[in-house]
Amino acid sequence: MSKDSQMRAAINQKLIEMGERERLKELLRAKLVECGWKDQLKAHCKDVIREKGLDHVTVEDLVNEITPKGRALVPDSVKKELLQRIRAFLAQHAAL
Amino acid sequence: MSKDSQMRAAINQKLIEMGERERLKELLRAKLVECGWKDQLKAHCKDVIREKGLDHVTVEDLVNEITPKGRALVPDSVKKELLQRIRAFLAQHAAL
Amino acid sequence: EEARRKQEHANFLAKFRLSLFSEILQQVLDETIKETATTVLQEAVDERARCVAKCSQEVCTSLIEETLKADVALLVEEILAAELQRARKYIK
Repeated sequence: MSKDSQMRAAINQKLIEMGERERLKELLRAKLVECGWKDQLKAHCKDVIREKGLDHVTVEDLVNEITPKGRALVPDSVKKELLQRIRAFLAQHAAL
Repeated sequence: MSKDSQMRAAINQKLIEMGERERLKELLRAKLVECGWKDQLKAHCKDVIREKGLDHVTVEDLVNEITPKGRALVPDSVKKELLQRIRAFLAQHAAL
Repeated sequence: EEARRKQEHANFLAKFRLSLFSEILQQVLDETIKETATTVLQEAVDERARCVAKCSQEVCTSLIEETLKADVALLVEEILAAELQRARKYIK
Protein backbone atom coordinates (compact mmCIF):
# COMPACT_ATOMS: atom_id res chain seq x y z
CA MET A 1 0.00 0.00 0.00
CA SER A 2 1.47 3.36 -0.98
CA LYS A 3 1.99 6.09 1.59
CA ASP A 4 -0.83 8.17 0.06
CA SER A 5 -3.35 5.40 0.18
CA GLN A 6 -2.37 4.59 3.74
CA MET A 7 -2.93 8.18 4.68
CA ARG A 8 -6.20 8.33 2.78
CA ALA A 9 -7.45 5.24 4.58
CA ALA A 10 -6.42 6.67 7.95
CA ILE A 11 -8.20 9.99 7.37
CA ASN A 12 -11.29 8.29 6.04
CA GLN A 13 -11.42 6.10 9.11
CA LYS A 14 -11.06 9.14 11.35
CA LEU A 15 -13.85 10.92 9.43
CA ILE A 16 -16.17 8.01 10.06
CA GLU A 17 -15.07 7.28 13.64
CA MET A 18 -15.52 10.88 14.71
CA GLY A 19 -18.87 11.15 12.96
CA GLU A 20 -17.54 14.02 10.83
CA ARG A 21 -18.55 12.46 7.53
CA GLU A 22 -22.19 12.27 8.66
CA ARG A 23 -21.98 15.78 10.08
CA LEU A 24 -20.68 17.10 6.76
CA LYS A 25 -23.55 15.43 4.94
CA GLU A 26 -26.04 16.80 7.45
CA LEU A 27 -24.59 20.29 7.07
CA LEU A 28 -24.93 20.09 3.30
CA ARG A 29 -28.50 18.79 3.52
CA ALA A 30 -29.46 21.60 5.90
CA LYS A 31 -27.83 24.23 3.70
CA LEU A 32 -29.64 22.92 0.63
CA VAL A 33 -32.97 23.32 2.40
CA GLU A 34 -32.02 26.69 3.85
CA CYS A 35 -31.01 28.23 0.53
CA GLY A 36 -34.21 27.11 -1.20
CA TRP A 37 -32.51 24.52 -3.41
CA LYS A 38 -34.87 21.76 -2.25
CA ASP A 39 -37.95 23.87 -2.97
CA GLN A 40 -36.63 24.71 -6.43
CA LEU A 41 -36.04 21.02 -7.05
CA LYS A 42 -39.55 20.14 -5.91
CA ALA A 43 -41.01 22.80 -8.20
CA HIS A 44 -38.98 21.44 -11.10
CA CYS A 45 -40.23 17.90 -10.34
CA LYS A 46 -43.82 19.16 -10.42
CA ASP A 47 -43.19 20.89 -13.76
CA VAL A 48 -41.81 17.69 -15.27
CA ILE A 49 -44.78 15.66 -13.98
CA ARG A 50 -47.20 18.24 -15.36
CA GLU A 51 -45.41 18.30 -18.69
CA LYS A 52 -45.12 14.52 -19.17
CA GLY A 53 -48.34 13.51 -17.44
CA LEU A 54 -48.51 11.56 -14.21
CA ASP A 55 -49.05 8.24 -15.96
CA HIS A 56 -46.01 8.66 -18.16
CA VAL A 57 -43.35 9.33 -15.60
CA THR A 58 -41.47 7.04 -13.20
CA VAL A 59 -39.19 7.93 -10.30
CA GLU A 60 -36.26 6.98 -12.49
CA ASP A 61 -37.38 9.27 -15.33
CA LEU A 62 -37.85 12.06 -12.88
CA VAL A 63 -34.42 11.55 -11.32
CA ASN A 64 -32.77 11.56 -14.75
CA GLU A 65 -34.66 14.64 -15.77
CA ILE A 66 -33.99 16.76 -12.69
CA THR A 67 -30.43 15.71 -11.81
CA PRO A 68 -28.60 18.10 -14.18
CA LYS A 69 -30.66 21.05 -12.97
CA GLY A 70 -30.27 19.89 -9.36
CA ARG A 71 -26.50 19.87 -9.67
CA ALA A 72 -26.38 23.20 -11.44
CA LEU A 73 -28.57 24.88 -8.86
CA VAL A 74 -26.30 24.25 -5.84
CA PRO A 75 -25.13 27.73 -4.82
CA ASP A 76 -21.40 28.41 -4.76
CA SER A 77 -21.68 29.70 -1.20
CA VAL A 78 -22.90 26.27 -0.06
CA LYS A 79 -20.07 24.50 -1.86
CA LYS A 80 -17.60 26.95 -0.40
CA GLU A 81 -18.85 26.35 3.13
CA LEU A 82 -18.57 22.58 2.74
CA LEU A 83 -15.07 22.90 1.40
CA GLN A 84 -14.17 25.17 4.30
CA ARG A 85 -15.41 22.63 6.83
CA ILE A 86 -13.42 19.85 5.16
CA ARG A 87 -10.33 22.02 5.13
CA ALA A 88 -10.70 22.83 8.83
CA PHE A 89 -11.13 19.17 9.75
CA LEU A 90 -8.11 18.12 7.74
CA ALA A 91 -6.01 20.90 9.21
CA GLN A 92 -6.89 19.65 12.66
CA HIS A 93 -6.70 15.91 12.11
CA ALA A 94 -4.41 15.24 9.21
CA ALA A 95 -1.32 17.09 10.34
CA LEU A 96 2.01 15.84 9.16
CA MET B 1 -61.10 26.15 -14.31
CA SER B 2 -60.02 24.54 -11.06
CA LYS B 3 -58.48 21.08 -10.89
CA ASP B 4 -61.62 19.70 -9.27
CA SER B 5 -63.99 21.08 -11.85
CA GLN B 6 -61.74 19.83 -14.65
CA MET B 7 -61.81 16.39 -13.07
CA ARG B 8 -65.60 16.46 -12.61
CA ALA B 9 -66.04 17.50 -16.23
CA ALA B 10 -63.71 14.72 -17.40
CA ILE B 11 -65.58 12.09 -15.36
CA ASN B 12 -68.96 13.27 -16.63
CA GLN B 13 -67.75 13.35 -20.20
CA LYS B 14 -66.45 9.81 -19.98
CA LEU B 15 -69.68 8.60 -18.37
CA ILE B 16 -71.76 10.25 -21.08
CA GLU B 17 -69.51 9.10 -23.95
CA MET B 18 -69.81 5.49 -22.94
CA GLY B 19 -73.54 5.69 -22.15
CA GLU B 20 -72.79 4.86 -18.54
CA ARG B 21 -74.48 7.96 -17.13
CA GLU B 22 -77.84 6.85 -18.54
CA ARG B 23 -77.27 3.29 -17.35
CA LEU B 24 -76.53 4.59 -13.85
CA LYS B 25 -79.72 6.64 -13.83
CA GLU B 26 -81.67 3.58 -14.90
CA LEU B 27 -80.04 1.53 -12.18
CA LEU B 28 -80.91 4.22 -9.64
CA ARG B 29 -84.54 4.30 -10.78
CA ALA B 30 -84.78 0.52 -10.56
CA LYS B 31 -83.25 0.53 -7.09
CA LEU B 32 -85.64 3.27 -5.92
CA VAL B 33 -88.65 1.27 -7.05
CA GLU B 34 -87.21 -1.91 -5.56
CA CYS B 35 -86.63 -0.36 -2.12
CA GLY B 36 -90.11 1.16 -1.94
CA TRP B 37 -88.94 4.75 -2.32
CA LYS B 38 -91.46 5.50 -5.03
CA ASP B 39 -94.38 4.13 -3.03
CA GLN B 40 -93.37 6.06 0.07
CA LEU B 41 -93.06 9.26 -1.90
CA LYS B 42 -96.41 8.73 -3.62
CA ALA B 43 -98.07 8.29 -0.25
CA HIS B 44 -96.37 11.42 1.05
CA CYS B 45 -97.48 13.37 -2.00
CA LYS B 46 -101.09 12.30 -1.50
CA ASP B 47 -100.89 13.31 2.17
CA VAL B 48 -99.73 16.77 1.20
CA ILE B 49 -102.53 17.15 -1.36
CA ARG B 50 -105.07 16.01 1.22
CA GLU B 51 -103.65 18.35 3.80
CA LYS B 52 -103.55 21.45 1.60
CA GLY B 53 -106.56 20.72 -0.53
CA LEU B 54 -106.50 19.90 -4.23
CA ASP B 55 -107.48 23.44 -5.16
CA HIS B 56 -104.63 24.97 -3.31
CA VAL B 57 -101.64 23.08 -4.67
CA THR B 58 -99.64 23.44 -7.87
CA VAL B 59 -97.10 21.07 -9.39
CA GLU B 60 -94.35 23.45 -8.30
CA ASP B 61 -95.55 23.60 -4.70
CA LEU B 62 -95.73 19.87 -4.50
CA VAL B 63 -92.32 19.36 -6.04
CA ASN B 64 -90.82 21.83 -3.56
CA GLU B 65 -92.63 20.15 -0.72
CA ILE B 66 -91.74 16.56 -1.37
CA THR B 67 -88.24 16.86 -2.88
CA PRO B 68 -86.44 17.12 0.51
CA LYS B 69 -88.25 13.99 1.69
CA GLY B 70 -87.45 12.25 -1.60
CA ARG B 71 -83.79 13.10 -1.09
CA ALA B 72 -83.79 11.90 2.49
CA LEU B 73 -85.50 8.65 1.61
CA VAL B 74 -82.82 7.48 -0.82
CA PRO B 75 -81.17 4.61 1.11
CA ASP B 76 -77.46 4.92 1.85
CA SER B 77 -76.95 1.46 0.37
CA VAL B 78 -78.26 2.72 -3.00
CA LYS B 79 -75.99 5.78 -2.91
CA LYS B 80 -73.08 3.53 -1.99
CA GLU B 81 -73.80 1.12 -4.82
CA LEU B 82 -73.98 3.93 -7.32
CA LEU B 83 -70.68 5.39 -6.14
CA GLN B 84 -69.11 1.95 -6.31
CA ARG B 85 -70.27 1.60 -9.90
CA ILE B 86 -68.79 4.99 -10.82
CA ARG B 87 -65.47 4.05 -9.20
CA ALA B 88 -65.36 0.70 -10.95
CA PHE B 89 -66.15 2.38 -14.26
CA LEU B 90 -63.38 4.92 -13.79
CA ALA B 91 -60.89 2.27 -12.78
CA GLN B 92 -61.70 0.38 -15.94
CA HIS B 93 -62.08 3.12 -18.49
CA ALA B 94 -60.67 6.44 -17.56
CA ALA B 95 -57.12 7.57 -17.84
CA LEU B 96 -57.86 10.68 -15.81
CA GLU C 1 14.00 16.99 2.57
CA GLU C 2 11.65 18.45 5.19
CA ALA C 3 10.42 21.09 2.75
CA ARG C 4 9.86 18.43 0.08
CA ARG C 5 7.89 16.28 2.54
CA LYS C 6 5.77 19.25 3.59
CA GLN C 7 5.03 20.10 -0.04
CA GLU C 8 4.06 16.51 -0.81
CA HIS C 9 1.74 16.43 2.20
CA ALA C 10 0.15 19.71 1.18
CA ASN C 11 -0.41 18.37 -2.31
CA PHE C 12 -1.92 15.19 -0.92
CA LEU C 13 -4.29 17.16 1.35
CA ALA C 14 -5.39 19.42 -1.48
CA LYS C 15 -6.22 16.40 -3.64
CA PHE C 16 -7.89 14.56 -0.77
CA ARG C 17 -9.95 17.63 0.13
CA LEU C 18 -11.31 17.95 -3.37
CA SER C 19 -12.09 14.28 -3.74
CA LEU C 20 -13.86 14.20 -0.35
CA PHE C 21 -15.77 17.32 -1.27
CA SER C 22 -16.97 15.85 -4.62
CA GLU C 23 -17.79 12.54 -2.98
CA ILE C 24 -19.94 14.09 -0.26
CA LEU C 25 -21.58 16.55 -2.63
CA GLN C 26 -22.45 13.84 -5.13
CA GLN C 27 -23.69 11.44 -2.48
CA VAL C 28 -25.94 14.00 -0.79
CA LEU C 29 -27.25 15.34 -4.10
CA ASP C 30 -28.03 11.86 -5.43
CA GLU C 31 -29.79 10.86 -2.23
CA THR C 32 -31.73 14.10 -1.95
CA ILE C 33 -32.72 14.18 -5.61
CA LYS C 34 -34.00 10.60 -5.46
CA GLU C 35 -35.84 11.23 -2.21
CA THR C 36 -37.40 14.43 -3.57
CA ALA C 37 -38.46 12.78 -6.84
CA THR C 38 -40.03 9.86 -4.96
CA THR C 39 -41.86 12.14 -2.54
CA VAL C 40 -43.16 14.55 -5.16
CA LEU C 41 -44.33 11.72 -7.43
CA GLN C 42 -46.06 9.94 -4.55
CA GLU C 43 -47.72 13.19 -3.47
CA ALA C 44 -48.96 13.74 -7.02
CA VAL C 45 -50.37 10.18 -7.16
CA ASP C 46 -52.07 10.61 -3.77
CA GLU C 47 -53.41 14.02 -4.72
CA ARG C 48 -54.94 12.63 -7.90
CA ALA C 49 -56.50 9.71 -6.02
CA ARG C 50 -57.98 12.17 -3.52
CA CYS C 51 -59.29 14.33 -6.34
CA VAL C 52 -60.82 11.35 -8.20
CA ALA C 53 -62.49 10.11 -5.00
CA LYS C 54 -63.90 13.56 -4.18
CA CYS C 55 -65.08 14.24 -7.71
CA SER C 56 -66.63 10.76 -8.09
CA GLN C 57 -68.63 11.45 -4.95
CA GLU C 58 -69.75 14.82 -6.33
CA VAL C 59 -70.67 13.34 -9.70
CA CYS C 60 -72.63 10.62 -7.91
CA THR C 61 -74.51 13.20 -5.82
CA SER C 62 -75.34 15.32 -8.86
CA LEU C 63 -76.52 12.25 -10.76
CA ILE C 64 -78.86 11.31 -7.91
CA GLU C 65 -80.08 14.90 -7.64
CA GLU C 66 -80.74 15.11 -11.38
CA THR C 67 -82.65 11.83 -11.39
CA LEU C 68 -84.67 12.78 -8.33
CA LYS C 69 -85.58 16.15 -9.79
CA ALA C 70 -86.92 14.57 -12.97
CA ASP C 71 -88.64 11.67 -11.22
CA VAL C 72 -90.21 13.72 -8.46
CA ALA C 73 -91.64 16.14 -11.02
CA LEU C 74 -93.04 13.26 -13.04
CA LEU C 75 -94.47 11.59 -9.97
CA VAL C 76 -96.15 14.79 -8.79
CA GLU C 77 -97.66 15.43 -12.21
CA GLU C 78 -99.02 11.90 -12.39
CA ILE C 79 -100.50 11.98 -8.91
CA LEU C 80 -101.98 15.42 -9.33
CA ALA C 81 -103.56 14.43 -12.62
CA ALA C 82 -104.99 11.27 -11.08
CA GLU C 83 -106.33 13.16 -8.08
CA LEU C 84 -107.93 15.78 -10.30
CA GLN C 85 -109.55 13.12 -12.40
CA ARG C 86 -110.82 11.42 -9.27
CA ALA C 87 -112.23 14.71 -8.00
CA ARG C 88 -113.95 15.42 -11.30
CA LYS C 89 -115.50 11.96 -11.31
CA TYR C 90 -116.70 12.52 -7.77
CA ILE C 91 -118.30 15.87 -8.68
CA LYS C 92 -120.02 14.32 -11.67
